[in-house]
Amino acid sequence: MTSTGNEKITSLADLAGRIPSGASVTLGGSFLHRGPFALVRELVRQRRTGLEIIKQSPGYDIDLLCRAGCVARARAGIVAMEGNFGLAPWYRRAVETGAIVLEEHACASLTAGLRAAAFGVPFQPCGGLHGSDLPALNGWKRIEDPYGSGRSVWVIPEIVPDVAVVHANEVSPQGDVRVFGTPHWDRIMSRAARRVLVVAEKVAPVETFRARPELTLIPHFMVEAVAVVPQGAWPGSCSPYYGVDYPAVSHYLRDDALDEHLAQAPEVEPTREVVHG
Amino acid sequence: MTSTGNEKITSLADLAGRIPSGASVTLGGSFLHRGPFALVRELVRQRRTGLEIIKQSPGYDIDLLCRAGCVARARAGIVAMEGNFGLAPWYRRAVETGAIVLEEHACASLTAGLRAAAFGVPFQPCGGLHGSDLPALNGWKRIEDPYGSGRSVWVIPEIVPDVAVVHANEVSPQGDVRVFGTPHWDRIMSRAARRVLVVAEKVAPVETFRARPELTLIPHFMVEAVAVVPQGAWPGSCSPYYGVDYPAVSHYLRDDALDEHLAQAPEVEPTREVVHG
Amino acid sequence: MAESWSPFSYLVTNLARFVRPDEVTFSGVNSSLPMLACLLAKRAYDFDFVYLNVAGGVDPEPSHVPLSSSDPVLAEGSTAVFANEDFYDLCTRGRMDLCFLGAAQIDGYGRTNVSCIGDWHRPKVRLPGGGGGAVMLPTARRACTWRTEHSRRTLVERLDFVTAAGGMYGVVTPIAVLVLREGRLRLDSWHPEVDVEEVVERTGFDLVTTDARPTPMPTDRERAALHALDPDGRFERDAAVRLR
Amino acid sequence: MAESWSPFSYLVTNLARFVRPDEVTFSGVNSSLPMLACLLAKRAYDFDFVYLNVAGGVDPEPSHVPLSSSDPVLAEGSTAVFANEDFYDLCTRGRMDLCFLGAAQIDGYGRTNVSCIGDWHRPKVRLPGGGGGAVMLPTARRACTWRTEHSRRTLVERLDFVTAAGGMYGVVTPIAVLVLREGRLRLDSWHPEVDVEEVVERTGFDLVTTDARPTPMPTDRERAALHALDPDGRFERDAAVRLR
Repeated sequence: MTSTGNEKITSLADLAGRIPSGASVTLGGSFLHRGPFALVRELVRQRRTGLEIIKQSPGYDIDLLCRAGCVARARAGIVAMEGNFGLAPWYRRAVETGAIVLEEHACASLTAGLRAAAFGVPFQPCGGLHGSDLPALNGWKRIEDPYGSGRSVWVIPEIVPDVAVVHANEVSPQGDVRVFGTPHWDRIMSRAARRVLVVAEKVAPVETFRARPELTLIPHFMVEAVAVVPQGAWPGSCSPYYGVDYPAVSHYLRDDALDEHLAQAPEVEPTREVVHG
Repeated sequence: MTSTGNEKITSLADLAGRIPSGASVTLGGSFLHRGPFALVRELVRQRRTGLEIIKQSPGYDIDLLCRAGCVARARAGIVAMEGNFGLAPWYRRAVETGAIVLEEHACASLTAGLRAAAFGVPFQPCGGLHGSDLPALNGWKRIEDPYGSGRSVWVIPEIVPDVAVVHANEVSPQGDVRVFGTPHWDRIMSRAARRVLVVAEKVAPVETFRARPELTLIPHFMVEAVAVVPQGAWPGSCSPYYGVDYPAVSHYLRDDALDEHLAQAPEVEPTREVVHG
Repeated sequence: MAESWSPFSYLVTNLARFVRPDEVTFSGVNSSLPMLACLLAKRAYDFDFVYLNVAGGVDPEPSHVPLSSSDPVLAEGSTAVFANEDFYDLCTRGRMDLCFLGAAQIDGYGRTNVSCIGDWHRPKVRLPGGGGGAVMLPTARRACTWRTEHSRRTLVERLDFVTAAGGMYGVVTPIAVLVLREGRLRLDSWHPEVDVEEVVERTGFDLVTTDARPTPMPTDRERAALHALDPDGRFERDAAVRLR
Repeated sequence: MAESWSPFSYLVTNLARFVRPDEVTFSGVNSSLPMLACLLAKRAYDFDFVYLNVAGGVDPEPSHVPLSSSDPVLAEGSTAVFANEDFYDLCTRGRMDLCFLGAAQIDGYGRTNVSCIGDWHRPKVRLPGGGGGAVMLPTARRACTWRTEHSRRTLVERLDFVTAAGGMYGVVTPIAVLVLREGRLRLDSWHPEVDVEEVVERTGFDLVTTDARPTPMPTDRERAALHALDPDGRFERDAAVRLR
């Protein structure tokens, strides 16, 4: 797992090349915000198939991957385009037609499974879930408190993604990862997965990381490789640099727009201007 | 639990007054580093008794409290003065004479109990512990993975301290807490305890917190009260402001030094100069 | 009524009225109306409360109101980042006072379905999923939900799937406010422009209406706050809520 | 031997020799000798490895070597803070390659006692406790420990209490390096200034000595690195290690 060298920086194509068809992939961010969307588009261009997508609140990413036929299985808590766009249409169709198999979670039960993996234990107790049909649907077990409190709790089996992909605001040349604003679930994803790949807006000098190491979400030794893609979270936001590109999301949702959408992406046209939402 | 006002700042005496005899108290920091030692000394001055001390790696703090007869019970993973001082002599005597009851943990099993409390579940699986006499000593239960992996894991019952006390580098006027360098176990302690009290080196303008909210370890609404005590972690360190005052620790260890030590503390003599260790 | 009250304003205002002094209140993803309700409460009411949101905000001061209720704008001005693991844990350990959670179907017990229309395994419609619901609804001290449509399709006798159960406190629709008492949702108040019979008629489960009253009209401060939050009516148009 | 080798240098150098390229290595509290060993390995060996420590440091560049092995100085120059919860979790999920863990007594199976001398409930001596041991020893890929005294009191046939068990790889004393093979600690090499018979004689459990050899003398770079870390011999004096 470890690497201490400075040769972490690679191309987006190489980064996507490290994710084989059939891999289970947990994607950082939430809905339209700070998702590793450039990597997701590159997986589509490279025609990956049979992926398992693991994310508490996917949206554009899983919809695009379903639209391109890359997905076999999903574990998710809530799936929507969000903003004012409503449901994720191609994801919805994929589930309704049985093209993908969904394991429906509460966001926190998915987090519990990732925690089990991160903590090195086979299962993780998760609060709540009482009265929901989800535990029976997923075959989750309920365990009595062996210490006699009379309480019982649902336990979630470990979820160990093959790869976590995070979209970072900044990385050091060695691959330390900084995220500004909420980390969403990126932290626990990076601890639960076997491997960590990163898409970053930019590389910042190592001195800035040494000056404030508290801001590093993922230390370099846990990171396998980084691709630097300015505006890589497009059409979503990457605060504080840019907001959601609502016209681009609307355009993506047109039935005939997939190729054009992929061609308009910043990793293809790196000169396009920043959109502030 | 909540408070949104700006009237969080109070005196050290008032802060200690919020911890009654018999309370279970989890103390931040580790060994001689960034412990809420001014608050610990104030508990001694106020003659608190019957306290339960919960901390993975206490040292000076628990030794002083045992020396002054404030402690009835301890839950700890490793206890020593550290530095080059070896064992904590008054703590050692208190355990050997039965003056206090020790629940011996591994640091991570204590963390697991605090996690159970923070996560709102009755117990928390903890990796390792196989072959150790600690589980039998503490009556911990081992649970088979109900998902058939064949693995089994020790589970630790929830540990819910009445109060967590953390020593902060900076607080906002509203009580947001910043710590520089390692947070040790302060984060999980603050989430597990019913109430959170803070000793801070200084108050920083709220604007600095708004400029880098990622650096806030504990948000203001979780904090009940703050006492501002420059050098309050003396004779330990509070990086980057000051290091361990080794002569003061040596002096503390003299059989006749308790009163003099308490009288020399910065909360009593706030003008004493900073010691760099 | 002389004065009219748009169903959009009715929803946001009555969600805001569930907010109480000094409590910790949370709004999540896909939750534009609760987001507006929390921001309205901050402006219109004379008490303090802690507003947490899914963007990690803690009593934020957003420069503008975003279309996405999880937009980073909702963390602007925050003195801390209180992220997903933290607010879920806060809730499961019993420290979350009020959660706003979405629902597609609601039954008379205050249980919700956000998973599917039809059989889960062969759904007519695959819905977004419950997000926090299954964990937050039973563990928050109070949970409230809303529907932009009040009908027998949304307020049902029988859910197609129980996504989340337990802990429901109140429901707001374009024409009514329902509150759970003794395990059943009852009519608490109705929109002054409809009557009790219409509310009962448009509700799929048996609705006890004793002690119900017309909903008090919005105060000037409530109206002013909502106008300040949605000056050009963008949110009202997106929500497209109708009385009938 | 013409050349002498102080038992302090023997301990630090042989602990350092357990460090391997590209691995994640950890030193904890109460661990001045492993702290020095990791810093020595960084200076004396031509390979990269990740040095984590209990101060949250990730490959730190400390301005000086602190007396306390948990001193914040050990995080200076670090590009991240990898704190307690993180490094324990890293270990329990099987990603920690080498941990240095303290011990008061060690038995022939590589189990350790750091809890008490005598009965746990009525101890003659209450010891510090195991800290990470009970969790890290069985979950780290390799764990190593050390004793500044090699005697039948410290290397015992029977522990007074089993604080931690499983995962032991190597033990260094002032006179010998022991490595676990087939479930038992065996003599790997001995200090050139003693002989095998003395090591066996001073060990409380049966010690297999086949294939053992004198410990290779420190290289010039190992000597230079240790001198640079402890120029005035402060650590050597504090450790007060004697050959006999």
